[in-house]
Amino acid sequence: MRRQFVNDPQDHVREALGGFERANAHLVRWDREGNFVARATPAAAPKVGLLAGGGSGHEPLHAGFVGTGMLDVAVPGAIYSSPTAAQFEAATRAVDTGAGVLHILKNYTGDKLNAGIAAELVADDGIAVERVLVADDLATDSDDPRAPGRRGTAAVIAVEKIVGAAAERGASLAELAELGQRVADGSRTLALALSSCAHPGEGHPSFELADDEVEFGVGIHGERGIEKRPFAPADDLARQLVEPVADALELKSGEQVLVIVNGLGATHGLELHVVFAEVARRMDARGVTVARSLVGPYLTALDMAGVSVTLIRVDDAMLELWDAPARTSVLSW
Amino acid sequence: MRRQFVNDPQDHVREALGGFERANAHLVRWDREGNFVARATPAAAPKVGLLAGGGSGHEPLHAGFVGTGMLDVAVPGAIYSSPTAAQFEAATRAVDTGAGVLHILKNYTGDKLNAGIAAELVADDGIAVERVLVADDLATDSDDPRAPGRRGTAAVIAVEKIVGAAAERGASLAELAELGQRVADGSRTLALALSSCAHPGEGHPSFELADDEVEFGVGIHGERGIEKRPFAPADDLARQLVEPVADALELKSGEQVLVIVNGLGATHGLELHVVFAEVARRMDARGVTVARSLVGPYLTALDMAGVSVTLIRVDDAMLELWDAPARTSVLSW
Amino acid sequence: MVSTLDGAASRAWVEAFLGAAERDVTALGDLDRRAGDGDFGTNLTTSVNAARRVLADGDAALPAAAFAALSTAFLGTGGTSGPLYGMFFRELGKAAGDQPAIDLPTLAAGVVAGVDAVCRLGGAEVGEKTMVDALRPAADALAAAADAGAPLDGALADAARAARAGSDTTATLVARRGRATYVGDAASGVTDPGAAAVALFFEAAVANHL
Amino acid sequence: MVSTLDGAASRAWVEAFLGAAERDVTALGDLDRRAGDGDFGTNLTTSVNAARRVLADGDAALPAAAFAALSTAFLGTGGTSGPLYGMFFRELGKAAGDQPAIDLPTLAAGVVAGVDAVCRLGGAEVGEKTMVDALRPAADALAAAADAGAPLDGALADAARAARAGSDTTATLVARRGRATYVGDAASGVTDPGAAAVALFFEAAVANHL
Ligand SMILES: Nc1ncnc2c1ncn2[C@@H]1O[C@H](COP(=O)(O)OP(=O)(O)O)[C@@H](O)[C@H]1O
Ligand SMILES: Nc1ncnc2c1ncn2[C@@H]1O[C@H](COP(=O)(O)OP(=O)(O)O)[C@@H](O)[C@H]1O
Ligand SMILES: [Mg+2]
Ligand SMILES: [Mg+2]
Ligand SMILES: [Mg+2]
Ligand SMILES: [Mg+2]
Repeated sequence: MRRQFVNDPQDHVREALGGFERANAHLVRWDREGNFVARATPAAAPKVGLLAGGGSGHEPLHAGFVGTGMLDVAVPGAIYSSPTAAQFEAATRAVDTGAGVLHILKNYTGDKLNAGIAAELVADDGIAVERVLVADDLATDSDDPRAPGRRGTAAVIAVEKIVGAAAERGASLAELAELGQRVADGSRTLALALSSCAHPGEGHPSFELADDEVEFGVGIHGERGIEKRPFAPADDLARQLVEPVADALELKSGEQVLVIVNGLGATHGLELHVVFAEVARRMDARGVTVARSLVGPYLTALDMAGVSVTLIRVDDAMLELWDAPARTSVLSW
Repeated sequence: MRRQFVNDPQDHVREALGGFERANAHLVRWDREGNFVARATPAAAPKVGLLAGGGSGHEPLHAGFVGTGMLDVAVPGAIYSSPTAAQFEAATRAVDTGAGVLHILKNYTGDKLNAGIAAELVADDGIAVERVLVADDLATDSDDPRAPGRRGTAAVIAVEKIVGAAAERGASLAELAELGQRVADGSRTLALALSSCAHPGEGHPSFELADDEVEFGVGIHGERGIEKRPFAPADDLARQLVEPVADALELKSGEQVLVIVNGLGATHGLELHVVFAEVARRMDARGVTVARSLVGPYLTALDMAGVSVTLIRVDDAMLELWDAPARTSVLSW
Repeated sequence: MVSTLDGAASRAWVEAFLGAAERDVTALGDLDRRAGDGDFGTNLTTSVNAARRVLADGDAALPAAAFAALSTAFLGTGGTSGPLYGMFFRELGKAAGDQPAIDLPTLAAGVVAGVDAVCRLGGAEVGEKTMVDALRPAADALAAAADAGAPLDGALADAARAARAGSDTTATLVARRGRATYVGDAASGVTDPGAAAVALFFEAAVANHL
Repeated sequence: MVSTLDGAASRAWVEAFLGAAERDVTALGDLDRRAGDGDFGTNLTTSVNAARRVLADGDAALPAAAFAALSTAFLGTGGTSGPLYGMFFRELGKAAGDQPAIDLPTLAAGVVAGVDAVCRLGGAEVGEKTMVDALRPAADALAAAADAGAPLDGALADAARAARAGSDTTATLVARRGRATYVGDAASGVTDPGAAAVALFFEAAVANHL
């Protein structure tokens, strides 16, 4: 049976936000009324406000990326649920300095609906809002025009970092939206789970797997993936993730990528680095340069055991922005 | 059944080190011959070399703390096993600039034996070595003089950070040894597990727990704790950890502590922050200031679900060193 | 025969709706459990409680304040229904403006604008087993009554009947929007809770003898 | 009658020991499984393989090189036995220095210094069910023979007998050091593998007809 450190499951996110704020008081403040996490010290010069929001259960995303060089504000919903329109609205107002606010969203209906409503509400007061929509999850690619499109996952971190640096330098709302969308569009991800996740207070994961199978193509909400595949050695599984991603991006020899090998929650750092080593070798084999990389639990699905592999096509300008200073509780350099 | 991303379990640590080196090439290099992880760019000015070593399976410890302002070199053993004397020797030689090398060890027989032998071997060549022994685990406190003493756990991170900053400023080997031991001696930790850990390639954790019990007083190697206690809400469990630790340190109102709420592997960030919130409230109730804190998976026990709570008594001088710049793959500010 | 809705009447309508929603919340939640993801009841309860709080602070003399209270409460609630209802009620409030009492043309215009906002934001049309199946007929009925110069109370009764009828048809429809699409045929025979709540809203106007 | 050990003889001794260790590794590992944590066999195999590699690169003319190869290999191996054996062999090499051949007093001094290092670093004394129970009697035998001016081959035979006898006594002892302490009485009747491997080392000198 799964167990968690939890008091009232209904209050879990709020209690955690309280702890997060206290542990990182030099970096962030949690606005209890508006229910958003903003920088402790708002950006000094007028700059475009960067907002990212979505359901909770994915920590350290997004609040862990609030700080100089990345986000101005993160908007946390309930576990696996969209923040409300009111939260998006309050957060948008809080970080507008007159230069407008960029909404960085992962492609989920609720997030788009609520953030879109907030954008309408603040437009009444002349606050400009643009949106970057991250839809990197190759498992949900589809030719059906009526399908909701690919889900958004770990590529959002690269968007936040790169756009964050450009915003710090005074780029305009339109420039940031264009840049962010370009980063997002050049990204694809695939994930697989060795076991699913359980909600705080719940004893059982959302699905069970046989000992000899893995769930391939999972998202970040404990839903089933696209198919079951045989359990296999790490290198084999890593290749099943990275090769279709590289193919989908049509990566050519000589191109550069950012790699994110992301732990979905319960997967250990040793394992993630073993997977990354194989992903990097696959890039070598294609003549693609692993320009930068992140390996760790950055976008989790509660206590899911699994890994996602993200490739992000980057150019030198993006890399320069990636390398620019950031001070957040998770990424800092 | 537990499953992991693993190829050959015997080669797991080496494969992961290869991945770690590649993902952090700007910060570290993995010396394959000597089998240690050193800074990519050795300290420029002559300074005391800071070495920490111990078994693997605890990642990001210690390699994640190699970099400016913290360690010069980390020495990784096999999973849950001491590095060899030859590793300690090679690593010690690699980071000596003439100012001597400080061995930061957690209190385990094998680590002490092998590092001690290395110290003897390099002494033949005039390299001075001093040792800080971290023995913070209250669960293994004992009055028996023949007992091996308290185990070393997460307090080692505070030692590495504080001593690391002092070393960067040119403190002598003797000063660093004294400072580090003072930090270590003012630290205590207690941990509990909601489920034990499985080694890479193994299907079952080292022990099983009933649904209504937790393993109290666990160490970091999947061994049983000192007793079973009833499963309880997070705040209750947090108090069972923090109160004896605060009592053991005889913390008085007006004192300052560093708090480390550490995830043992599979425990989610939301949970860790819920636990931290209660730990901080307990400090408030005692009039003790939570001066700084770390909340996250810093010293893991593979995929164990559990948490450790560490309190470290600090003075202003230590805090100033804590706040000094560091550039490592895990802590960076 | 009533021809306008003042602040007190608007507030009475809103309160009657909150009471009805509270009374039926379990049944509505159950519909979402059978043809959705089951959280409609929780979401509705959150909205109802929030609306009561906001209403208490509002200006009792203004019809707009009553509708704005609903808007604020629903916009602060999760799920798909929360923001859509929130935007629907927002249009009602906007139409009312700062008038001390609103007439049928004003109300009809607000409801039509509200349904348009829901359709624009949610992308649904009539026949896709959503709240729109109750909203659109109600808006049409009000607009027709306004064009015909009909009295307000009769128009609201028409709207309530139209909303209920629209809601009832959803039981025969296959979902093409929202979470109900995931359960497919299992939802056939189940009324859409979002539509049923819309019927409750217009029926509350009638039951309240406006 | 042999009075000194040259480079070739030292190397032959070391190789005979590696062969014997390899032959008995399963049995030794099994002892650690019954009265320890079971990794003695794996540790020993690692050391044996590493020793063969280091030996191949060493100076075949120097006795010190043969012992230093063992030292390097064992110091590069995990477990408690690896570093202790490594330091034991290191003292043998240090005693041999750069002499092309070593006599009994030199060998005896090296073995005594080696056992002293093991005791100092490991903290064990005779009677605690460790490698010391075989090492100390062997050192005493060599030292006595050296004092008596005995020939080298006879002295080594004495040392081998003493080491084996000491190793055999460990079956009757209760562990007071190392991992065997954790299993307590379950280890009674089980010979200590670390001591048994020491016996193999001295027996290898005799079997090799030095
Ligand atoms: N795209 C849409 N347009 C209009 N109404 C919708 C849409 N999607 C869902 N709904 C309405 O929302 C109701 C479900 O609300 P709720 O349970 O709160 O949201 P969720 O489906 O996100 O869990 C449905 O009964 C339906 O009436
Ligand atoms: N403190 C000690 N002093 C001397 N020898 C020891 C000591 N502890 C253990 N040993 C020896 O080491 C052997 C076990 O070695 P090994 O299995 O490699 O190490 P570990 O006990 O760390 O797994 C024992 O059989 C014993 O002879
Ligand atoms: Mg629902
Ligand atoms: Mg829902
Ligand atoms: Mg052993
Ligand atoms: Mg062992």
